[in-house]
Amino acid sequence: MLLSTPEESGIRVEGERLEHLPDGLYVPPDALEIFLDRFSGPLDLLLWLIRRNRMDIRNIQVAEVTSQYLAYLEEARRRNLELASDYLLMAAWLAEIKARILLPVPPANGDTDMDPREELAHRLELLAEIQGQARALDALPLLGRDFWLPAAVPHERLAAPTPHADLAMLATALQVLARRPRPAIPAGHQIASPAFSLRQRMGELLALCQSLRRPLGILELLPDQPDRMLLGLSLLAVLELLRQRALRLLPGEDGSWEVIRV
Amino acid sequence: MQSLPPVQEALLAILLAAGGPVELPRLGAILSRFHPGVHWEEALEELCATGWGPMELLRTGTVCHLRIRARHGALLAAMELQKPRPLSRPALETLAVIAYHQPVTRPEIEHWRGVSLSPGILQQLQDLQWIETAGTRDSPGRPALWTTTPEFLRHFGLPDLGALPAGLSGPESAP
Amino acid sequence: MQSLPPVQEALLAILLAAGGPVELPRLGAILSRFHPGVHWEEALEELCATGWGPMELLRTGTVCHLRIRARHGALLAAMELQKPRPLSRPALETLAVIAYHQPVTRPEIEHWRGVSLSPGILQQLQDLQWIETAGTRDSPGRPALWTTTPEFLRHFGLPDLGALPAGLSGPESAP
Repeated sequence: MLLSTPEESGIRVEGERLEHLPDGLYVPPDALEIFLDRFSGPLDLLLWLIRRNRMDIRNIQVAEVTSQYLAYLEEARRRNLELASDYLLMAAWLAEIKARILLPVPPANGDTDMDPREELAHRLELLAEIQGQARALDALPLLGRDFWLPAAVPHERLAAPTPHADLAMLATALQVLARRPRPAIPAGHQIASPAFSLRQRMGELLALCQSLRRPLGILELLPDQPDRMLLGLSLLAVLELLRQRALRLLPGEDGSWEVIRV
Repeated sequence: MQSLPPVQEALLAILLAAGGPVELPRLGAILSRFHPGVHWEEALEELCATGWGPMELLRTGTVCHLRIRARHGALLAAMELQKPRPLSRPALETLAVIAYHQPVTRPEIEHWRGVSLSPGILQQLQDLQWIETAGTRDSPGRPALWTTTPEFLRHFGLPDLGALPAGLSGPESAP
Repeated sequence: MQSLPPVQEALLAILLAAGGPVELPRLGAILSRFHPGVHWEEALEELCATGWGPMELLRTGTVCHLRIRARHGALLAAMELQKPRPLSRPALETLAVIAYHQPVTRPEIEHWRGVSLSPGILQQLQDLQWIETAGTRDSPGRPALWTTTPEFLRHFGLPDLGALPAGLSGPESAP
């Protein structure tokens, strides 16, 4: 299986699997965010609630489901979890459906609006259908995992044809790229900071090798301070000095290495 | 090494060079032309029954294609020729809407799933070459229509869209 | 029906699934793991000498690959199997970035596309003789600079690069 659904996997809290959520608020503290992440959206959460309450999609007790749905949202708000606006929209819609059920049915006035309860049921059925189909797809054998196909075998007289590409496709590809969100340009690795520079570190290491006049192991070349930047700089400095042939690499004991001033 | 009857060898040459399903009428036409008087259907049936070396021959509907025998699965998995990446739940649901209800527009996909589509999903499915656009819907905004590709069928081992399995009902569906 | 020794069958399974040349050391490592104690080199040599059905096995340098025997040329030409397929989307995007922003380095291409470049793509475009390297950028690592070739211009019917159709340039310029 490529994925798991909340129904299948249950909710895990500190490694404990909770088959049955306690009543009241159904998700224990700290698991709410993980729990809500499992749903593809508000409709999915609603569908889960309805199934958990063993309700029929065609006969939803809107008041009950709405109050449970709102309890999750309230809890998420209390814990400052960010929820997509879709969740709030759904809350508003549920409130509207609830209100319309409570109001007396207006006399038929040619209003073509779908009964909101009917529409909710319809949307939930669509989602349930899709989820079933997604599960069916997921259960299919997959190329490269469950079965393998022979690739086309070439023949010397039939050169592989040049793949089709034209200028319009090229220009379109560039336009698509321009619209695609891209990660910010990394600022580049600023190795030289006011405190340390590569040149300075190279000089220090060279001086150290020169003064001790013996092969130095890796631990002696690294800085004493637990500083990531300085550690990286030191390694880089060793490599640079080796490249410039100012240092020479020697095999050390038990497979390690040492460097010595040339 | 023993040799294969010429018509079987020709049949395999075609299927191997094609690198995918071949329509039986077309296969028959060519084989009859190059090997007149030989029953190519018998040759095909025999190959379907026995397979050939590391491959088996599958016939579904009016096409046939080669597949590597399941017994080599562990070996090929170890080769890591193509590592399938697991699809996220939203991506799988989106693929399901497109596969089962094609052609569909993006707003329709969002309506089915009840949630807006995050930008990377269609891109990811497109990069896998499982979906493509095929024209636009004649409605306001002329949204693009999404369909699955032959590569999608190949990847899921389906002869055609009619072979998509029926949806599975949910594990907690109402009694 | 003829049967193959298991190691030869495994060897063919790998070559068929790989869909291209396979490095001998890699082939040997996998075969020795799955068929310990069997001389895979001998199996390979025998297959190279005899071929297998409609295929022959070629060994060039440190790679080997499959090819359909020359004698099936007329048959395959009659099948007209080799229809050009559209250039894959990742390859098309990579080519677009190189064409419009040349010279570019591999990290720059990855930045533009927002995804890392799978190894085969630059190779494929190079095999098509549409791109080539032209020197290196004077920055850490000295990455190679990619440009399009005269063959690219010829294939796309362009007098020069200035004649590329206007593609929307990105909201931000290349790094």
